[in-house]
Amino acid sequence: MSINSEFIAFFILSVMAIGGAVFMINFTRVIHMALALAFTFLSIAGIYLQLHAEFLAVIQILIYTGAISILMLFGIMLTKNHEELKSSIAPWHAVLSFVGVAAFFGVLMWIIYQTPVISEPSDGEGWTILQLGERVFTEYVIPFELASILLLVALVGAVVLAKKEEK
Amino acid sequence: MVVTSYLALSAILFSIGLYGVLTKRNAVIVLFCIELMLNAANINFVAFSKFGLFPDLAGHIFTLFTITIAAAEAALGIAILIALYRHVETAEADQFKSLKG
Amino acid sequence: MSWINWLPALVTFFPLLGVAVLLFLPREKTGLHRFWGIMATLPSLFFALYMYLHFDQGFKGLQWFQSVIWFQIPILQGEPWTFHYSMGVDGLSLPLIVLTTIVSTLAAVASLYIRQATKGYYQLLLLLETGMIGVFAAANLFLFFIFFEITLIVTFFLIGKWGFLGKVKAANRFLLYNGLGSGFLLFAMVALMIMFGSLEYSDLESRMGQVMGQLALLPPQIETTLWAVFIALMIAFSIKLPVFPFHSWMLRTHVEAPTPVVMIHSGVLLKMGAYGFMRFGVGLFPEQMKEIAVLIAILGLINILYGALLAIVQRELKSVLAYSSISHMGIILFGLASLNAAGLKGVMFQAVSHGLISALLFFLVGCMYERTRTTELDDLGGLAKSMPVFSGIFLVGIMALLGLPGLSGFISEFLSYLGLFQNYPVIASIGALGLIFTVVYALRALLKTTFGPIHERYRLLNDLNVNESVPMMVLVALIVLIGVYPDSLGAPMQVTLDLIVSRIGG
Amino acid sequence: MIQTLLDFDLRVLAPELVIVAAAALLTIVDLLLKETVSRKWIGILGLLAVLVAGIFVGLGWGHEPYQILGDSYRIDDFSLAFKAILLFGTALVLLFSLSDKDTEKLEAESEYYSLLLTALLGAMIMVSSAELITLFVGLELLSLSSYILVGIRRKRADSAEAAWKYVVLGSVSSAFILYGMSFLYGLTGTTHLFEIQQHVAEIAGTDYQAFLYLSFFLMIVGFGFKISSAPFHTWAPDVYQGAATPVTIFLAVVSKVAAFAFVVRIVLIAFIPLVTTGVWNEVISWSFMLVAALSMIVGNTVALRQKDTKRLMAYSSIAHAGYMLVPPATMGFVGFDLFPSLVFYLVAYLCMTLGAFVVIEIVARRAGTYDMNAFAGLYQRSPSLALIMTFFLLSLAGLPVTAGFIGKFYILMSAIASTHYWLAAIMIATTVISYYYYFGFARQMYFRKAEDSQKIAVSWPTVAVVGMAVLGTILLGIIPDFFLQAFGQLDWVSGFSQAANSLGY
Amino acid sequence: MEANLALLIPLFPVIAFLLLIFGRKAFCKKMAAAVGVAATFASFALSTWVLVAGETITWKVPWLQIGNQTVSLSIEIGSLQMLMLFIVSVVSMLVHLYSYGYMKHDDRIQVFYAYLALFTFSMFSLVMSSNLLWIYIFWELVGVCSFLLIGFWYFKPEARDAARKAFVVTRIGDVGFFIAICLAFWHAGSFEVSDLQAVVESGQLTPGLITLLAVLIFVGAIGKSGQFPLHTWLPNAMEGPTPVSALIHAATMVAAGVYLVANLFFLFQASPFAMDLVAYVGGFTAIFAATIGLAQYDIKRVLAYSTVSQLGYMMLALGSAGYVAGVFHLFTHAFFKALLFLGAGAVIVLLSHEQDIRKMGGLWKSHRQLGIWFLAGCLSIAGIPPFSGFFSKDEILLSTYLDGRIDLFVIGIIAAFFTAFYMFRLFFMVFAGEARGPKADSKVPVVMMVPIVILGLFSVFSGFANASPMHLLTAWLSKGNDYTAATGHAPVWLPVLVVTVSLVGIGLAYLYFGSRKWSTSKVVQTVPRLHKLVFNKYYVDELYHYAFVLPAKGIGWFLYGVDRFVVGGLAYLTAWIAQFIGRIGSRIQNGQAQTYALVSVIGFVLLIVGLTAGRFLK
Repeated sequence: MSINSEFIAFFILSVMAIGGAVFMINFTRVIHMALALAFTFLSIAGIYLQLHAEFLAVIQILIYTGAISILMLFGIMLTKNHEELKSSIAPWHAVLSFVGVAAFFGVLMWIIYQTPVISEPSDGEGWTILQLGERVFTEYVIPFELASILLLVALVGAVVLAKKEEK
Repeated sequence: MVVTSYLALSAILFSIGLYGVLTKRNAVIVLFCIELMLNAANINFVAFSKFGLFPDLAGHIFTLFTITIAAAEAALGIAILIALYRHVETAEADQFKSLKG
Repeated sequence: MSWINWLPALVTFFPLLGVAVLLFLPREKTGLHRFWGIMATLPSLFFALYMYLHFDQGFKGLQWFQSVIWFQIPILQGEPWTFHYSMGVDGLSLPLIVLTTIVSTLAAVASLYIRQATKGYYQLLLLLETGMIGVFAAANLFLFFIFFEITLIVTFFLIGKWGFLGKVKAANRFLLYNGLGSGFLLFAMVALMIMFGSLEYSDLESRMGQVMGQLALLPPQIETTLWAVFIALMIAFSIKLPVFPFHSWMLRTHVEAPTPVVMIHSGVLLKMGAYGFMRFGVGLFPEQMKEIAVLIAILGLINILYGALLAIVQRELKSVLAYSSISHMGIILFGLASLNAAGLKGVMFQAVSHGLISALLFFLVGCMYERTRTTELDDLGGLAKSMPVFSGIFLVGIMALLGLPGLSGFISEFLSYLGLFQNYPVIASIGALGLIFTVVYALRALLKTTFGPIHERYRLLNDLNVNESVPMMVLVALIVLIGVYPDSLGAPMQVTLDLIVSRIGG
Repeated sequence: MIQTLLDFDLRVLAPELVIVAAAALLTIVDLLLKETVSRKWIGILGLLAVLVAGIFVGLGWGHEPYQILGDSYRIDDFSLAFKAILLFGTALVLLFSLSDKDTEKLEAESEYYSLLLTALLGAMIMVSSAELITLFVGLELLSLSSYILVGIRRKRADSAEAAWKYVVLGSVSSAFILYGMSFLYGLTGTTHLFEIQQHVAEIAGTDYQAFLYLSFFLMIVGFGFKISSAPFHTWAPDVYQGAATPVTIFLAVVSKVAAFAFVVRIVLIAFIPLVTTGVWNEVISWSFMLVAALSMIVGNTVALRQKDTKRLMAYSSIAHAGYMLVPPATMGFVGFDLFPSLVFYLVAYLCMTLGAFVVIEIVARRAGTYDMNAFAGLYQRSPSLALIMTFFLLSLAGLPVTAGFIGKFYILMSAIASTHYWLAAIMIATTVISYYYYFGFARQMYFRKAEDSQKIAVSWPTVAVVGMAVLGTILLGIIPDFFLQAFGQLDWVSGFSQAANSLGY
Repeated sequence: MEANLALLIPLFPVIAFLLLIFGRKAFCKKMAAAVGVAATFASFALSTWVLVAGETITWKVPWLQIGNQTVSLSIEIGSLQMLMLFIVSVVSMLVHLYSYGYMKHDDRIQVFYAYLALFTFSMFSLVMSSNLLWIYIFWELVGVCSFLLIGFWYFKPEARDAARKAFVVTRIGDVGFFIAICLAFWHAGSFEVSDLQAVVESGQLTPGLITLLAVLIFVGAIGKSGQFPLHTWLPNAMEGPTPVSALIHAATMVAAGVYLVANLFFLFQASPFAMDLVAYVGGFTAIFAATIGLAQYDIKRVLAYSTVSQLGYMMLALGSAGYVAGVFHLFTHAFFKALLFLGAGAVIVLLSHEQDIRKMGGLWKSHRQLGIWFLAGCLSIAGIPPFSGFFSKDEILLSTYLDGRIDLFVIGIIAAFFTAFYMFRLFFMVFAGEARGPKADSKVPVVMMVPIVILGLFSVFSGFANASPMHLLTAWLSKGNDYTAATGHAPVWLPVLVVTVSLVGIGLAYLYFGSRKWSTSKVVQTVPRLHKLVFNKYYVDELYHYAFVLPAKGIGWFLYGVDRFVVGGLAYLTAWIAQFIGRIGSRIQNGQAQTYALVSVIGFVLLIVGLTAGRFLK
């Protein structure tokens, strides 16, 4: 693999993304974790850019780095712990989780590296927002309409669930 | 530059997300980690759009939908968490264990 | 095809009419429940006797045969799998149907000590009768299975609601063991269905014959599957019979179930195992049966000796009878293992005869318990003083149990042993030790109950009343009839047995 | 040529459109209605919508398979049959909800009804699509609606906790499905299942097969979650227990049926080329069989320990999921028609589970507890209710002459026909174990004394629901031929082959 | 015609039985007795008629179908059977009569008569049957009647135990018989005695099989006839009413074993081993029981051991090819032993149910008539001419001698000595001297005395049935068979020896118990151990108790443990496994969503690795 700009960009972005995720795991304060994850989402937007998915990159930043992260921060604010509760997680849980996820990861990596997908990459010619929109409104119009209902449901649901008790 | 690197990245992120879901005590972070997992899947879609055996824009569209859904899901998750918080007065995920057996 | 072919169905389903009648009776009218409960068993009894009298003893195959397609399961290629509703009667089922109707009627009469929730009780009892008759009258394995399961469910409720102290546990155990047994049966049934595409008895027999005829040409898996089916069937009926080591459910059932239910259980339900062995073991798999005949003989030996030895040391009357049932079921195994005319006839005789005898004995014990409030042998004694009629009938029952000639128990025992002596004289000879042990425990039960000095508290017990003694006398009369004139029972089954024997021989 | 939605005959969408319209209408009507007006009318409106949709489904029968936009929506006998089941189930749930006096739910009653409809919509989309994005969106629509439904009793901590667990685990499972789909997409470059099928046929046997495994197993996690089969079943007991009973019924019945259709559709279209390479028999079938066996074992054994009736029924439904996985698992081996057996069991399962849950709710509402003891002496108090419950239990336990028996028999046939005797053995053994806890109800109802001697009053919609369930259970058990012939005549294969108007994308 | 008449012989008693058992409330005591006596008298008359007519009667009806074979109910009344019928009917009739006197104070006399009638029926049928199966059937039936009558006084624990013992011990023998008939059926192809005979004589059976059959049948005979080692039940059986002891346990049923061997004599003849066995068991039993009889004090037990001993004699005779001798002794013994029992019964009644001979005495003076007839019985059994016992015993010893078994002959002589000794010991203790216990004030009722007298007459004169030189019985019995082929001439000294030995025995008894010149305590002191051994019946009962009863019970308890803990434990284990899996599943369900997710992840990993790793590693 030759070292070119694409690779370097990918490398940096990957490190940022993974770094953010790892930090999220290791931080102790909740706010820090959230910020670390937001950072990861941002890096992923970079990856999208690199993959000729500019529109997605924008969306990623808007929704993830923006909306969702803020939503999460609000969530954190709204659910502050009143007191330190003793963890009731069994000690073996963390170990087993690590082992389980490591095995899972191992399986994934093994399969990914076992058979590298080699093909002629698309150059992203004509992958414009226009085309994207066109396909969404023709080929994928049904899921699109459904998604609107889904958002409506989420809206109604959030209201129903989170609205304050009426005394 | 082949798709393998992207796949590996997404695998790493997915695994970290999964690990986070399994171990993080704070319920919000758990939800956040789920988002990370979904993101990892999205990276796959986008990477396959370009580098897959049959490159196609559909991956982008799928991602678009996923992001939408993920956002809705996150919102719902927070809403449910807040509703739960009213009862339990904590956001420690390991305290939500009255139903068991 | 005339209306008369619906006779088996009529016999089977008539009790349901009683269930319906009872449905409309008020809850508290116990007397009415009893009346209708008993009345509803009579038509079946009547029709069964009619069948018995009009049975064509020379006819090979099922009489009053009626078959209707029930449902079909479509499959991708070929003929759909068809399930029939079909009923018919042959030499194997007729005696048992008659036995069932008789025992059911008597059990209904014997239910006079059931005092609570009589409405539900009689409904279940009648449902149970339908189930039992159906098991014997069915001419299709699927239908057989359904009736088999019905008896299981109904008996569960009867034990669990109206039984003695440990009834719930007993009911559970009954359910689980028998459920396991019917699980094996289910497996065998499905496998047979897949292999042969039909579960009609006649189809099964003919197709089985074809397969066995060309077994060498068929892939070896077929034979393996046949063996698996056969073993599954054997286990299923072993649990029902019960064969050591599957017997432990039955003890508790015998001890805890209410008297009429034990009468039915010991009298008829266990016989479904014997019937299954005959119909599906010997009747369907003669070749396989031949190969495991030694095993069956040995199991029979174990059953006989094990049951008898354990019966000797029991301290409680019902347990003695329960273990004695195990021992007597060993005799059925002996008959099966012999695979000849004598032995198989012995099986059928033992099924009927033990049905009558154990019904009688459990009825007696139930009547006794109502008076003495105990069945512990050490607490009993000398009842002949205050209850001479009871003691006399008990004496006859015990004598029949220990195989006294002139009573039905002897004929069946004798035929089974005789059959086994042809093939396995050594096993049969060892098994003959069981005859001694039987005497020991039977006499122990008898002597500890009715003989010896009477306890003060039993001095004023009432003897049996007419409601009790008349059914008992009917049973005694039947026991004597079979014992003295066995062909009265044996003649109808002759042709069917000959057919089976010829299949074994061929 | 690019087709647009308007190029198609949209009449086939009628059932879905009715539901969408109704869901929207319900929300609006709720806003317009005064606070004081009973929300029951909204429920009746919803019920009407479901019935109308049902009529449309009925009318849809007998046509050629038809697809819209690269199979993102398709109707065929498979989807129609499942849709009919879903509508039937939802109608019963709605009917039951109408008589359900759960004060905690009443706060958001109209939302409750509209969410039921949107959940139903998601389920309907799941059964009538052959395109990954649509399927996924449908799945999420169902899931999100269900999350809210579970948590709709906000005043109850257990409800919120159940919703929390459901949302977390559900989202994780969605992530797994999505991740699995991403690999499937990566190998085929398309989201249309039939095109995926063609590409998979090309890939089958090459090294890329490894990705197919990965994709399949990742999706299995999600599938297993949705149909609540072990080892992905863990959410079910908690959620079933925490949710309001009508919601539980919806999850146990409608959601599960939809999930089955979803699984069968994806696996049977996308992975069917693997049959040729033997992978199907060795990997896919086996994974289903293992999951099935594990579900039977876990469901039936853990249920032995349960005191809470709804929880017990949850484990029972896990076990039933195991039984129902057997036909798909063993279909690769013989020319055995998997659909009639699966669908028959699904219908039977629907009737008996729904019926049992309804009776549990009636009894528990009266006693104020879902504990098993609530059933003590039910036979003395309400004999008919006890008898009906007994009937459902017999059916659940697979005893004759009930729907459950025929259904289980049928499934057992497929297990044995495929010569997987071990699976049949586990099925039978666990069934026997299940007798213990199913008859645990009977022990309470018949063998115990009642503490409360009053009769339990049952409102007429509930009577109707129970009556339908009983009727279904009886009819399927006594005249199975009617249903079997009907199921046998359906052109199931059409659900797994290209529609006539398909152009492909 | 004749056959049908003969069929009536067992029919009368069975009718009586049915009448009595169902009409026990309706009949008064006298009526019950009348029914019984009338029925047996009718049978007696018919039997006598059959005997006089002397023609073999055969009759056969099909009874049971086994495959393609038909088992018949078949009757063949030959010489032996006629003789047996006569014996049974005579004794039975007399005992019926006597019982009215003996049992008249018992409330359940109707039942008693019913049982007696049932027994008589069974015994007749046993004798008449010419089919092994039917013989077995009635063989069992007489056993049950014996059981019922021993346990007639059910409230007495001793009677209860004795009844059980009788049934169980004879059942042990019956099992041998049972096995034999089963084997015979498959090898002879039928249960008919004649068929078996044909097969045996045509040599179709191997010698081993014949021996096996003979031995097994003999086992049955051992049980029934109280031969060693299954003799233990017979003395206990004396717990029953005395008429029962006379009829069943002296005259008829216990002789059935001997009858069986005689009836199947062809089988035994074909097997030298079986003959040896019969002879030695018989001989041993004769002396064994006789020695026990020396030291017993219960009047009925002495008689019981005497019966055992005499039955041993009969077996000895049969085993020594003395077919006629055996049957002859059976014939005479039936009368004199019944006489002795009835006499003993009279004594017991007189002494208000005292049975210990140490508490008796002096009856000769007060009840001379009874004493005379009792003496006749004693003389008869002791073998003093011209009493019947002399003739038959003489023949037995003769045939033993002729058969060349000197050891058995010597045993027989010694046993004869013991017999004389213990019988007269009994006689002297009961009748001689002064009363030592309860006084006998009343008279013996006539209904009891009449049978005693009749039997006394029989005991005195029946010996002449086969007395030299006519040998009527020999001629009678050897019709149609060659069982008496090997007879020879008796040495003159033999009868003299026998009589001498017996006289010595009587003399000794007189010295010890009659005149009481010699004291028994001295003897006891000289050989205390031996006395104790004999007094305790050689501890056979105890031996059986420890060797068979306790181990069987032990095994029973052991198996009970196995049943509960191993078999039950297995079931429990299965249930436990199911519950254990459930518990694990339940533990996993700990309420934490994260654990749930973990379970899924691990499940995923295991599934994918388990199912696909193999394919990658290939």
